[in-house]
Amino acid sequence: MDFFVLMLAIPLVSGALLTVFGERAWAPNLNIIASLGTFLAAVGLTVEVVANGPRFAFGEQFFIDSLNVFFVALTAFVGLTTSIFSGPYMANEAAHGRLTKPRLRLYKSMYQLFMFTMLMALTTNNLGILWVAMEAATLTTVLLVSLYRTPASLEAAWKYFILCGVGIAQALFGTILLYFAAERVLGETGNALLWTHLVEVKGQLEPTVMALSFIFLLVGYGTKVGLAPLHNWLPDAHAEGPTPVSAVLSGLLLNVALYAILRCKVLADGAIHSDYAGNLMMGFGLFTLLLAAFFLSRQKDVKRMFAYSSIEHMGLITFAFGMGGAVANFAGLLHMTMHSLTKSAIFFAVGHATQKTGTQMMADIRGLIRINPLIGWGLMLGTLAILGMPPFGVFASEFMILTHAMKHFPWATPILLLALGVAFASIFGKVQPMVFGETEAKRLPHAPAITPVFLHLGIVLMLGLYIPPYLTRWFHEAARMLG
Amino acid sequence: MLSLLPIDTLLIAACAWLAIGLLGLVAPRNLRFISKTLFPLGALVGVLVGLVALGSLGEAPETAVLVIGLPDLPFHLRLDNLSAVFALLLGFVPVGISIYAAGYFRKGEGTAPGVLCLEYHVFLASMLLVLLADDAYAFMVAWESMALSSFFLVTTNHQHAEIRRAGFLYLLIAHVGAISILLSFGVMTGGAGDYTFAGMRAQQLSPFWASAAFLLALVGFGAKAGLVPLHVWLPEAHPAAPSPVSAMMSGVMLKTAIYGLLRVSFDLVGTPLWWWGVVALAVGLVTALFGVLYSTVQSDMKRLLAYSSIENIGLIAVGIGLTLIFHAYRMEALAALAMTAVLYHCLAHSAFKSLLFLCTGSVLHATKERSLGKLGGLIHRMPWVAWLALAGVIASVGLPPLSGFVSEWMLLQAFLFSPGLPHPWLNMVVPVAAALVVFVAALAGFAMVKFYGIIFLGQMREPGLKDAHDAGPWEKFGLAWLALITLLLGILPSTVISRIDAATRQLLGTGLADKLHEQGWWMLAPMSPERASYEPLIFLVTIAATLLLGRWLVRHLYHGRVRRTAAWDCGYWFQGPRAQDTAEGFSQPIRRIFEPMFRMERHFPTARDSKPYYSVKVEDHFWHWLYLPVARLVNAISGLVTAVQGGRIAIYLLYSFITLLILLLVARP
Amino acid sequence: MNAAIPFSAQLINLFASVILLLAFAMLAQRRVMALVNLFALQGLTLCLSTLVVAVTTGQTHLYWSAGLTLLLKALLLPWILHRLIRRLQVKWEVESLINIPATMLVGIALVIIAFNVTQPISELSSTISRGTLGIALASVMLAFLMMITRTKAIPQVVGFLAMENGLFLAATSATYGMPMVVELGIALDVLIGVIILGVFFFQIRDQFDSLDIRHMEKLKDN
Amino acid sequence: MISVSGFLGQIFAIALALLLAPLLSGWVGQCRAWLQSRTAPPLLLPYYMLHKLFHKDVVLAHGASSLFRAAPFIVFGCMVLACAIIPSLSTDLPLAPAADAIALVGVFGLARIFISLAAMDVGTSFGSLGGRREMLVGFLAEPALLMVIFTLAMIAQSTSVATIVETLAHREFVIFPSLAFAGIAFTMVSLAENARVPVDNPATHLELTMIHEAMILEYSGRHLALIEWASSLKLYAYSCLGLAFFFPWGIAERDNFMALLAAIPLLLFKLAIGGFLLAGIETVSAKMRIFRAPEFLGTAFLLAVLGLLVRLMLESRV
Repeated sequence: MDFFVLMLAIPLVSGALLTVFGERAWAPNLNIIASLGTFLAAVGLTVEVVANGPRFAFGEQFFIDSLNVFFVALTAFVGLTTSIFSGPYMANEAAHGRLTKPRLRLYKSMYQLFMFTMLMALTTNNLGILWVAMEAATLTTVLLVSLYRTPASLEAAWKYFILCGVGIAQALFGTILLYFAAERVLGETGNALLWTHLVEVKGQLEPTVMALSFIFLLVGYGTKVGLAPLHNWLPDAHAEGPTPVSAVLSGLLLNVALYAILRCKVLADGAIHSDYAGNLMMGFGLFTLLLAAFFLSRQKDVKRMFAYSSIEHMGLITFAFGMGGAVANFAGLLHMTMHSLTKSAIFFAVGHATQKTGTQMMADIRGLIRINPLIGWGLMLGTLAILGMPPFGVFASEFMILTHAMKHFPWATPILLLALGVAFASIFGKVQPMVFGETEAKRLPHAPAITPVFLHLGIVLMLGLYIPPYLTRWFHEAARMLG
Repeated sequence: MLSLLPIDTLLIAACAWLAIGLLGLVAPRNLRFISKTLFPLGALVGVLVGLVALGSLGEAPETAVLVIGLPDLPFHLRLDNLSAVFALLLGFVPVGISIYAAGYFRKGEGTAPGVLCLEYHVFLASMLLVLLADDAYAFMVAWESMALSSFFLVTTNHQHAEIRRAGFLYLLIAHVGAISILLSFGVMTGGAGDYTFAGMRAQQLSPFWASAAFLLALVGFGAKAGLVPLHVWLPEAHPAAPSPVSAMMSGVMLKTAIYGLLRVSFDLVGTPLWWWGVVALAVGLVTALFGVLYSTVQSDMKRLLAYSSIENIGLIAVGIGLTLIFHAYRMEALAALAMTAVLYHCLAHSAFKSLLFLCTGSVLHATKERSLGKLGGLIHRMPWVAWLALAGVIASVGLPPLSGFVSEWMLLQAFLFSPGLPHPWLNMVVPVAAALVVFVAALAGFAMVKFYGIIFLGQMREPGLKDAHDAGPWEKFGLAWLALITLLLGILPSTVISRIDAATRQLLGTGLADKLHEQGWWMLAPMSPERASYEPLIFLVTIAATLLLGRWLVRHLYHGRVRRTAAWDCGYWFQGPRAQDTAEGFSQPIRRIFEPMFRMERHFPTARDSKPYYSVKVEDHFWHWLYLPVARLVNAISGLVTAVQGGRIAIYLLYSFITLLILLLVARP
Repeated sequence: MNAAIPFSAQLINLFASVILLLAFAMLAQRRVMALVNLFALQGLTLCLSTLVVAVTTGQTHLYWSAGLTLLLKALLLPWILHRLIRRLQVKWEVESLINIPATMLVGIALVIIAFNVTQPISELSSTISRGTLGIALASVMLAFLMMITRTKAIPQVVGFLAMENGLFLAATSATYGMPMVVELGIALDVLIGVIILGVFFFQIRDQFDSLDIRHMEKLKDN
Repeated sequence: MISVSGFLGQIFAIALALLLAPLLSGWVGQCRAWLQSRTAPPLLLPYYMLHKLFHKDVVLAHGASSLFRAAPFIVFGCMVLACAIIPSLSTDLPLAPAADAIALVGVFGLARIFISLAAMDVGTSFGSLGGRREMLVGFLAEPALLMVIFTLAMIAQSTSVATIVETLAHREFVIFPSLAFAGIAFTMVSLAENARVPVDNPATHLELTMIHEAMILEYSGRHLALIEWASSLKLYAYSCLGLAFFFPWGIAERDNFMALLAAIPLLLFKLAIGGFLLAGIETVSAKMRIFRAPEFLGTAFLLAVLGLLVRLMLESRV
């Protein structure tokens, strides 16, 4: 059977199954097995695409090239590790009485459906379907964020829904404008929203329409990426949802939204013949980075703080893609990978830590390294990695972004460094006392899953020192595709 | 035929250190295995590094490219004479520290021994990589790994809040410095995008950008070295760390920063401008003066040493500044003299400061006390440590015939022969700088007498000190090793200089060795014997001969009778340990003379106090003038920024609405 | 002058203007039931305008989308909202953060902006309804404004749905509709969204004893 | 290579220093007594003192450590080395290259460190007080002395004491204003370094003012003898240094034994004058409060720096 079909079908079917049978004892295992299946299918697909080049599926509705197959692989991988992590995590939540069985069922089914929507958004060739998948991803995660049904989680979910709903409505307007522009070139063949067709005629698209369209798309999908000042939903949703959800939100959903912007940027660049789209993205990126950095220093809730850190990194990545060019795009892609892996690892560690201590307030969490050295070290190393300390891979990409900026946009470098410096001081100053120090330990009913944390960190560490040649080739090709 | 180049051997050594560290994780709680097997193994690797470095001095540079690194920028490595000098230091000094550490670490103190072993050896390996790195990425990776591993070492006893705070401050400033270094590298590539050092050398920078690169490097490496005003982490982190770690940081790690500064200013950035030297000189002088003044008023023995390290780094920076000035004016002979002084002081400081820090470690283990006010009289209980510490003290004060004097002597010589600079203004300022250097050296004497006298001499200030015990055999060996290095560096300057001269020649084109070879190995006369000379061995022999002869004569002509009795009590019955000077009391004259330099909080007893007491707290001005304002500023900005997140959804929607409107109205292509 | 414009285009323009008018009316409406009714009316107008476009251009899928609009936006969603309002016993009055006249003034400014922005695009348009894109953008923005100014959850959601109406208008009038699969997807998303919101309303009322979103301002940083 | 006559000259210089140093102390004491209209002690009193002290038992405090016992020998050794380097009779000394002027200051510094540490060793209140005051004087006096030496070294283009003296002795008689500054500074430093009024008073045991005496309170017997001898050697060394720097005429230059012999009377004469002047200064000035000492030495430091600057500004072409 086709790897691609498998990859989409497994989460969809298992999501449906879990909706029905989610309260059975084997349900958590099904969640993991389904994620594993998705991951294996994604690996198969990746191998296939890397070996044979881009391919279509379902007519021309789906298109897998080296750019999105990379996101697909990443998404499936983090999806797998998160499902592994969420097994004991959710069991502990249930044991603490924070979640009932129906909620657990909802969690698992929505998790699979969420994976499905993301994979669909990544692989679709149709920009309209992309929008639909993004909206669907919002809907599934709204349910996940409000899983605890506490006032705070409801508030967060409400804000998430409204803000992202409105945001994504702008993206739809942008898509319509894009279609409008495309139709004039491609005619009413129904192919006018297919990216592969659009990219062939991108030079003929009407620049004014494309500029307007890109504004709407950037604001729309940018809301989901968390670009300031459209980011306001993000810290709430991350802080109040269950930690596995925070991990996939930060690690995957933001990437997918950014991916959508990137696809559109290629078209806008082709049409406008100037750095218009790039400049907009650089502006947004820098502003986001700076704002998020200053947000960090006043955080009290650990998950909220790391949510802001995600905003910060998304700003940096947006800036990198805004700069454009092979090196910056490469660096951006690399940074996205590193951020996904590292941030989800951090959320895993944070999840266990908050469960152990029963609070998300950083002031009340102390001495993790005593409670459980692996969690403590995981959080510490993850934090250092996300802050861009070598030899972790985040540094590699930051190094490339910074050096590229120094070469082409020297004025931006001080801003970048100021933001990175402030972020370092804020985050590290708060995490260090959490990890170190004295505490009273408490045992959890279910042993935490630490493997994902160190698996992620191990990969990040390896990529900081050595990026295998095939990965480099793959990244290069993807970067070239972005122009 | 398998032939290993020195650079390969060093790389293997770095890997060996990493492997030893990882072995520590195999049995993280097995203290015996780790301390008695792994640490000595690490010391052996250190010997290897030192010998290889020694052997490669004077040879042509060797390069290597590894497979790891960035796709377009794999790790480039290069072993040249400058790296070799510092690798020499990195090889031999840690031998003493590692052996000492084998006997030092105990059960149940902070981090598990296995983790500690990993951090320690990663620290060593990353320092070696810093020295070998030949491109910006490899350098930064090694540099930050060094910062990171040392941070974890500093926070070994992380249950104390002030140690955590110290660690945080340390890593923060290290990170800021690293950012600055990265920027400096960026400037030096000159937009060519070639981040190998070879590429930087090939760039011809305009004076403006060259200056920018130099100043950024000065800030970056200064943050690591502890140049004022980026020194604040140093007196916090050194006392916080376990003593072998403090020794390693102060003795070895600070030198990597000096290495970096030398590498950038003399190798990468191109021809220096004269005023760079003035900047370095001024910063160095302020640092040295600041360090020594604060070191005299400290009451914590490790803080005292930490400030003393700041002072020494300041002196090294003065030397670098002087070298830069001479080099810029093409007075290469004097530049070579100053450069040799810098390199020599790096070697010397590395050995004697490690020695002193290790001595504090032994004192700490024996007494559980770090505060000078609770020590005293330890020479009776710990004679080994006391006498070896004395060697460190004398070297650190810069007195003949030990190592510190040699470098200070050469530095002063360089100063003295500076007239003739083509810049009249400089001509005036440089000798005054020399006066300040002398002043610093003399004040260092005050600090060190205080350090030694209050810890080891006098009566025991606390009854618990009676149970103090001397260091164990491992520790003794470590101390003796470092003391031996100090002594050898002190009495064989000519031999050492003719080895390290290769680095000077590499950077400046000329060296001292030719002149030295004309004279005997026992004599150090960098210009000519008529102008200045110093023969430490003869010096030592003369004093020793007089001493022994005098003693023999006195015994022979008179007698050797000794009676023991109580000390003279001046007619006052109470002559307990409390009657001695306290640490605060000892430094009272300094506080009084240099009052404006300190930020002091004093409490004086009054006649009506039911429990009269005196207390004095000396704080750093920079903390209040520079760091707190910056922190407050960041906090204020962040207060403004967080107002954005007010919780009201309507406002959030308004943001996105306004963003959209602005983009539609303003940002049109 | 208008003689150059065919009748169908005039009709479309008329419907578009009605939609804009309804958007203003919704912005000004103080009562929640009437708001929902206005929304239903807007949906109906949208359906009619789509129908006109379908008849004029002969695009079959536009009939489908007209039907879909009628079903979803004129009937199903208003019905769901009515039920919700009755079940939740929402108060009739709608509170606004800014007073109505001020809102209207801002609204007019928005319309001007929207027309200005879309001006160059309308010039390019080859479709029969060139001016409607501006109206569509204007109604999207007015709906946005309504979401900003309303303090209760239900009017906010109505604003959200009205925004979709505006988008739909843009899609049909400017481009003769999106591809069918996309439109179906969008419709499905909107439907699911409203259902989820409906569930939310009950939860919010359970937790906060009110549907006033001003209770939901706890999560903040300052 | 070291010639035999050079070697003999060196031995002779050391022997002379050992012999003459107590005499100089005695002479100063006698002059002081005369000037203050007291009955003068015998000129050879220091010798009797040394002999007596050597004969006495050493009375050690219980708290005294090995460092306490070693310190007098080390201090004595340092002073002998200093006297060996300073050209009192001849500039042709085999030991001269062992230490130049900077190292000479180092020798004094080494002695100071040991005597201060020894003072702190027994752990009495006076000991540490003395040690701290000694270091206080030291850290101000040492730079001043070095600055004086720097000025001279710049004139001579050398830091070797012998070369400096040779250069100065051979110059035409030109008035160097820098030398005047340096001379005054040197005098002030010498007073402080040798525990003389106005900084210290060798004849007092008043706790508020004493520096040197506070440090050696616990010493007795041969230890005290060595320290006293070392003190007088130090006075001798400083005197010879001053004479060599500022009145270098008559110091022999070649390894010529006759010139060496001829230099002796001249040296004695100059020392006698110097000692008398020292006694005069001590008589006319009053002992300062201890915290005036930094000002006094600061002035000396300033004068020395000024001398250096004057040298650079006015005389750089001379």
